[in-house]
Amino acid sequence: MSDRFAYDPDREAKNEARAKALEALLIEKGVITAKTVDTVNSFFQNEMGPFNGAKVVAKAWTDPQFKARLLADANAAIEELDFPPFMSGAEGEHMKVAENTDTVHNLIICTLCSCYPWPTLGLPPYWYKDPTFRARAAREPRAVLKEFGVDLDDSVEVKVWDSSAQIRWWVLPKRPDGTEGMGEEELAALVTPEAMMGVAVVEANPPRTGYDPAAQGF
Amino acid sequence: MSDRFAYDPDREAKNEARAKALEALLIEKGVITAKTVDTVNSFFQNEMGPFNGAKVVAKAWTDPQFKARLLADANAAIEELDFPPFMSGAEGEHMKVAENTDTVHNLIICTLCSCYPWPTLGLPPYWYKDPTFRARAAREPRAVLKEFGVDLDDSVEVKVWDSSAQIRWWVLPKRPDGTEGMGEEELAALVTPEAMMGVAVVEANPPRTGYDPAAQGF
Amino acid sequence: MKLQHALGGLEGLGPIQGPETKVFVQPWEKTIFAIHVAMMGLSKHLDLKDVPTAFDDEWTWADLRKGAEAMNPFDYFRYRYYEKWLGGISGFFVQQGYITAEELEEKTRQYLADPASIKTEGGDPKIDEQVLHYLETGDSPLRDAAITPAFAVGDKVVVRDIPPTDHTRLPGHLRGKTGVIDVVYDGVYQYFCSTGPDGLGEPMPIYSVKFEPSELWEELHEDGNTAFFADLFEVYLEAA
Amino acid sequence: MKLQHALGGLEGLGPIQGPETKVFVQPWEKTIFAIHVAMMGLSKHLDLKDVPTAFDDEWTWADLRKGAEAMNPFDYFRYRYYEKWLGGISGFFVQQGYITAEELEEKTRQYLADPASIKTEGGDPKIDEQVLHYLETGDSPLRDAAITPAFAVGDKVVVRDIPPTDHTRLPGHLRGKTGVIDVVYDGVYQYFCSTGPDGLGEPMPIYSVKFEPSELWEELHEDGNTAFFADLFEVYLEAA
Repeated sequence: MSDRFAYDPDREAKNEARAKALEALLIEKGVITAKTVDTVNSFFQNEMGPFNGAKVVAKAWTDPQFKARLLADANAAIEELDFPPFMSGAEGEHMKVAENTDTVHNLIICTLCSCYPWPTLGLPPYWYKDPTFRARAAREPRAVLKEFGVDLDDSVEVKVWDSSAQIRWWVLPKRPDGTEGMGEEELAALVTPEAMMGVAVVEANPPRTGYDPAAQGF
Repeated sequence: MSDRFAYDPDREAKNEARAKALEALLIEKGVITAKTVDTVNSFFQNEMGPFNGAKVVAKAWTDPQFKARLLADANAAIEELDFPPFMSGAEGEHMKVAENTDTVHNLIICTLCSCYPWPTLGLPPYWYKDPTFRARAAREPRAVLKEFGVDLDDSVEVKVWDSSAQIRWWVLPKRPDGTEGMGEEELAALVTPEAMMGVAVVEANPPRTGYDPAAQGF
Repeated sequence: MKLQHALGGLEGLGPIQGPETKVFVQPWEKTIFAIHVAMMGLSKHLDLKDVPTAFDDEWTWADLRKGAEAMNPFDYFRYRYYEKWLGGISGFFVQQGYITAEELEEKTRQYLADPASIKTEGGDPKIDEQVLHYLETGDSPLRDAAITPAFAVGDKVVVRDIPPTDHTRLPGHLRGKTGVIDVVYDGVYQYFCSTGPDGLGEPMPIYSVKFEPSELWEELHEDGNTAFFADLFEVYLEAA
Repeated sequence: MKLQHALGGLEGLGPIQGPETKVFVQPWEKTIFAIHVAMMGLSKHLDLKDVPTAFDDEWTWADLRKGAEAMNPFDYFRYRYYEKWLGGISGFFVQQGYITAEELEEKTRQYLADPASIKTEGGDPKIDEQVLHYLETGDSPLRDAAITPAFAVGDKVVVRDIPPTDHTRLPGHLRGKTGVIDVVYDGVYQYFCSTGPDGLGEPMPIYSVKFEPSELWEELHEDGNTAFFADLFEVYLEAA
């Protein structure tokens, strides 16, 4: 039978076994340690995640001068803030932030792979790595945004940023109406990874707020 | 879970049921009859198959003047022969035959779909419709031929014929050495569909000879 | 880019599977194949005299191909040849109102539960006579029209890069490439339908055009003495 | 054409699945992700001082990407993101002789039979310190070199169509297209490795280049006020 797409019926079990076997062998051979996998994952679960970017966004919403500096030189501006000292760490060495306004909406994509600013946004969600998203967002960003629930007025310019060189882009979303009284912490809790990639807007009263590692698959 | 390639576990059973259901409905609605499917399949199993092309090949091997006429105008030449009157029927209305020689080897492909000369060759085998074959045979015919077991000398020119318009191409293979005493019928039994598409050579003593409908999936 | 048009020369593919030399790898494939042949034989554009079929549409290779070209490319590569036919053809009958999606689902369920419960009986033998008549006589695209070919053997031509539409017979790997007319086929040929701005529809000359592998595939061409010939409709060609 | 490079604008695709907002959809994906991060943090090209790891190779995104670009395109689309990583990374360790294919198969079987039978213990904490150090400090490609950018903001440029090699950072949909320099990034940037005739390797300026959708996608561009910006290495650009 000619069927190159058939899968092993034990696909996931075998994937898991293979990943664990590889880990065990690499520990035996002295490449990594028994703690490496946990160390890395804890770091991304607790330290290097979208909660960092959300704080930067909240700060930019409440401090126009900081915002100006953030848009001019994201790494330098973020280093002013009270963050652990890795905001220009792996995959965030050279970041650039694009601001959504009443007249411009930004969308970041990576048609070749999955370039993503780890220190501020953490790890990319599956949809961002989906070849269908990568292919479609390049040519029909408005249609894709509509599928994500972002229905833009025709007058709004859409800017698509494809990261194929060394810069990691992300989006400063618009501050929603009805958040005038909120403090930075409260504001940060409204900001989703999707909003910082440009496929969502920030809502004043979202169904859920804050960071939930389980929702990311941790 | 993000997995657009997962298959229904009952894939084949459902395919079968759907095909049969469609047939039954089309009979009910008066589009086709209860005998249509059998009629068509019997025709391809018994009348319009590669055994016709094999006879033409055997004739061309034994009659140089017929061969010359076949290469000049395949349909007209074939009409001289003792065939049922459908050798210029569906998908064979305008055929062209390319001759393999000591210096030229021909390969027919259809990169866009599966164009194929039904009256002489019957229905195309699965490999011919395989996107991998269609893609690779266009750019690396010699490598593909080698995979099929046809190892050509560097001096032999390979001609690839891609059928995207209205002509249906097929190949007149080389008569193998050691068949000097054979008659047309015996020769025809040596000729495979693969040889008439250019991915095989005809052997004087092949492991199997003649036409086996079961081997085609009938 | 429509991937279905741009298969020729695609990089990184592995060995050809099998190769599977069967024509049908599942018995049900014979059923959908025969339905397609019957539709072609009962297509409205043929002279059907008094064939008592309820089929009242045109159906040619062009329709099947359009369906395949409209598919999600990932699905196109995921499904076997006749699975694509099954999807396209059953979709057509639903869309044209011969059957409803519910009827088809219901009958499918019924077959899954008990294949013997499906009776297939009846029908006028004239229908099958016409289907066989089509197979035996074909549907030649050759037309009788006094059109002089624009190109002669030996002429250099460039393949046009016509904007993609819902159907084309112009393979992606030839677009923009230069070749030489090798054969001017006798007569003029019509395609099954108009392909709109793509340019097919009226009778026109067709050619076999010879391309050098280095022209088509540049650095990726296979070494050796090889020539690539493509049959092309005149509308796809321009003088080089 | 390598399909992995030519995804941008591909026609005929359906809705985005889900969209699935998880980062990991199976727990084992966290394992292979962490192994990749560790390899990047232990890559030979970094200053590893006395980190007591047995890892003795370079490993960067370029290596992972090369593997993905070398895949059969049909497999590339068939497997989930981290399935490709699992295949590429375990293949690397076998190829470089850290482990044998048999060892890996045997250990995999052992895990399938009894997950608890696999003990993962030991290792020098300095290894994990270095991995964290890498995450915290990164691996900046910015280089200190006095190279004047060839292009200035507002310059019209054409994207070169460089013959494909085993790795490129030039998306297929930009090849041959004309755009305008929108940003000249400060400084010069090095890619992880040489991409040979493709042109990366030495430090060079990078740009954000603005393209009109009608230039990129011709008749298929989406209506509306839209601009497409691509970050590109200088070697991929020519004056228009």
